[in-house]
Amino acid sequence: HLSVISKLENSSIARHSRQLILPEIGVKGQISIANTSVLIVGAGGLGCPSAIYLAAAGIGRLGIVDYDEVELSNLHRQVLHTEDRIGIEKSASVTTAIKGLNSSVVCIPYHMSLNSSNAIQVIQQYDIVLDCTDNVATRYLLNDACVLTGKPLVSGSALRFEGQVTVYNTQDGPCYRCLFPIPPPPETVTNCSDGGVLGVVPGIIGCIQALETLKIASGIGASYCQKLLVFDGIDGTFRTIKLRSKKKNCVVCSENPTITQLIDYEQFCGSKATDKSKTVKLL
Amino acid sequence: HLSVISKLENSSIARHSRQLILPEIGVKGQISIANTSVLIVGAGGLGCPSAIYLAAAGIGRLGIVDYDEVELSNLHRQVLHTEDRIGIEKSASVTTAIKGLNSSVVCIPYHMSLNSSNAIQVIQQYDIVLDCTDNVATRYLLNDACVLTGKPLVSGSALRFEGQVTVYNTQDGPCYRCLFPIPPPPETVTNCSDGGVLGVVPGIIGCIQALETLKIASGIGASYCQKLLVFDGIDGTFRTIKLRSKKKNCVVCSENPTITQLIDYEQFCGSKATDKSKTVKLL
Amino acid sequence: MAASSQTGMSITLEFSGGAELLFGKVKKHHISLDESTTAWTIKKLLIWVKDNLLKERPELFLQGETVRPGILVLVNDADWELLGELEYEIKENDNIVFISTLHGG
Amino acid sequence: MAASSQTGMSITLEFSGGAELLFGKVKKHHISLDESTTAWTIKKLLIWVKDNLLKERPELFLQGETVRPGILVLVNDADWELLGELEYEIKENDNIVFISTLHGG
Ligand SMILES: [Zn+2]
Ligand SMILES: [Zn+2]
Repeated sequence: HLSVISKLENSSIARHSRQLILPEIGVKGQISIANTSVLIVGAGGLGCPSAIYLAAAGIGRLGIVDYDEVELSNLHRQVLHTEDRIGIEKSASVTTAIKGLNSSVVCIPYHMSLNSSNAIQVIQQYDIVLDCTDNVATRYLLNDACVLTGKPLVSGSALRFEGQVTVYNTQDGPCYRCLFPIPPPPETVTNCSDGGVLGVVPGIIGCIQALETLKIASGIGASYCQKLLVFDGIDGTFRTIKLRSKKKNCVVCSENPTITQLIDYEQFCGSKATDKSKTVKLL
Repeated sequence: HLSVISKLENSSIARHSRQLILPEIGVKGQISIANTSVLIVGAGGLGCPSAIYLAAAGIGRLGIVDYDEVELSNLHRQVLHTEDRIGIEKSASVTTAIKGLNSSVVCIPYHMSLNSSNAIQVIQQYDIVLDCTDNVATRYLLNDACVLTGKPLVSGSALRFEGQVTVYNTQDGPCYRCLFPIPPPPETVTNCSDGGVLGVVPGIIGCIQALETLKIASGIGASYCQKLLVFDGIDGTFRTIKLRSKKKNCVVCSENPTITQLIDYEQFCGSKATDKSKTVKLL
Repeated sequence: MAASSQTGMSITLEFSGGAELLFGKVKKHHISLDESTTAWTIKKLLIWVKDNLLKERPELFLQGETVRPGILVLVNDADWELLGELEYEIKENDNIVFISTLHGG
Repeated sequence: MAASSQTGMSITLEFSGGAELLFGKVKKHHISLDESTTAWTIKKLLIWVKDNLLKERPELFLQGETVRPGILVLVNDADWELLGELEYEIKENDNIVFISTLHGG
């Protein structure tokens, strides 16, 4: 755990002078940011921009979870990796990039898949979780784990020229299951490998996730709680949608939940917790 | 100049597979992107994200103009620089970052201030120009130089929690002077040093500039021509404004211009072409 | 408004997040719903959409009498859950959006 | 609409890009303009704004009878230049935005 800081060092004041003078941040907000820990799940198209801007802003501790290694086909959108790190663990590659920009951030790589047996233990060490993943099973897993541990979940997604952002499980707003109690049929889910994505679209979405996270960390509060931002990069349109409240009968976030511990999400969704293959045979 | 390519190499196909399968891009669009050259003026909060996502997408040639060196107070938003490059020329630092991600991009650093005597010569070597600068005088200079050389100008700006994007001088839309024939009084202009900026706000805006540039390069066309995108990061709102057409009496882009070569922009604006000091004494 | 109900009720339908791929890749549809003795609920609209607009594989859009899981329905930029879901009665000039949620990163 | 003009004309004013700093840092103002024998043009509105809302340094907002260079004026999300600029006649429920253009990077 982070030791709590109560004043800024001179080097931090020099580094963050341009954001310290913002009245909405100030010294108090900067200290809050430095005392915040954030877990980024997915070191890909969304995770890269989120991670670097959170590190730049002075987040105290950043955990980076990814089970994968860097490939050439990642580099069109996963801009913290480099050609000479192809084959390296993505979580380690992102950690290297963060250390280069801001060595005062405590950055912890997790080269692993999150699943029902390990997610709670990792997540409970952090204040805010970013969903930068690429598959439905992990999105339900993160939702339930964040509800069970009481953490805000800043969720982003991108495909083709489109992106979506919302913040679950904070400021009394709904969780992912309030919106989507039943997972989508596996054959309706398209991943970036099959559907394609223009790299800068997750760039935009990941940056917006970082901004929402910094607003939570500094006490301003998230804008997209109980709201969904929908971006269409071809038309250049941003639409903000007012979402439903928390559902009174939500199986996980209501007052009488039926899910009180993590379940098997690959089975629940009928799909694997990876973007590499789409369906899992249900026995 | 770039030699024109007419087919993609295998390494480019492997690298860009996720964007090649987008029907709006395809092989034809990717070849167009590879045959496009882009000049980024300003290697700061806007220039860093623009540059890295354009390089990632496979832009053929990138010119990076900046007169400044990396400082510690830049690192909260200028995320291509690193602690160990403090003191190095920003244009060289960005070039190093780009080479690491995509060595097939031809990247040319210009450690210089653009001014009336050199701007045309640099700009005429590129297809698209990105205004990632931080001062009014350079914004007028780039506008006039792009009108005189017939280049689209993808303009971004950011301050505090706000950002703006528009594309000038293309698809028959207006230029900067059509909107702002008279420069703002110097005492009304706030820069990032004085007003502050949250680093991820130029991150979002710079990414949107890169997206607009890729849409021009691939033949999709820009969304924010004759439109202004206005982002408020505190409220999380994006507003798109319909702007006026080209002005019939614009001094530079109309059919009978009175400005047919570059002028002294520091004198015209009453302010220096830097964000370091605000006003220049007019003799 | 006798004039407008005689010529039908004009509304806009939009599809995004990939849902447009089932509708000939057209994101925005201006349609007119015929005068009817029963109210035009979203339930009734979905049948109309299936019969008149849906180009392929209806199972990727509908499941039973409602939209398949993973599609959000919005009426004038608000989640349909706030408005009665299938039973919402459509009004002239309503903008109804079907968003397939994205999962990529 | 006798009732509405007796109670004045309701419009919304917004300030952004830093212009709100001259208006007590309030970005959005719901105001009511009194009934008047002459039309409420933007020219007339600017005088009203100066007298009733502007908190400090009017020269950073106005120059002569118009806004200072560098401020864009929008009426219902369209550039006022498309609508007659100072001579535009304000209507009930108009949304008028004053945006100070940004130059930072
Ligand atoms: Zn719930
Ligand atoms: Zn012009």
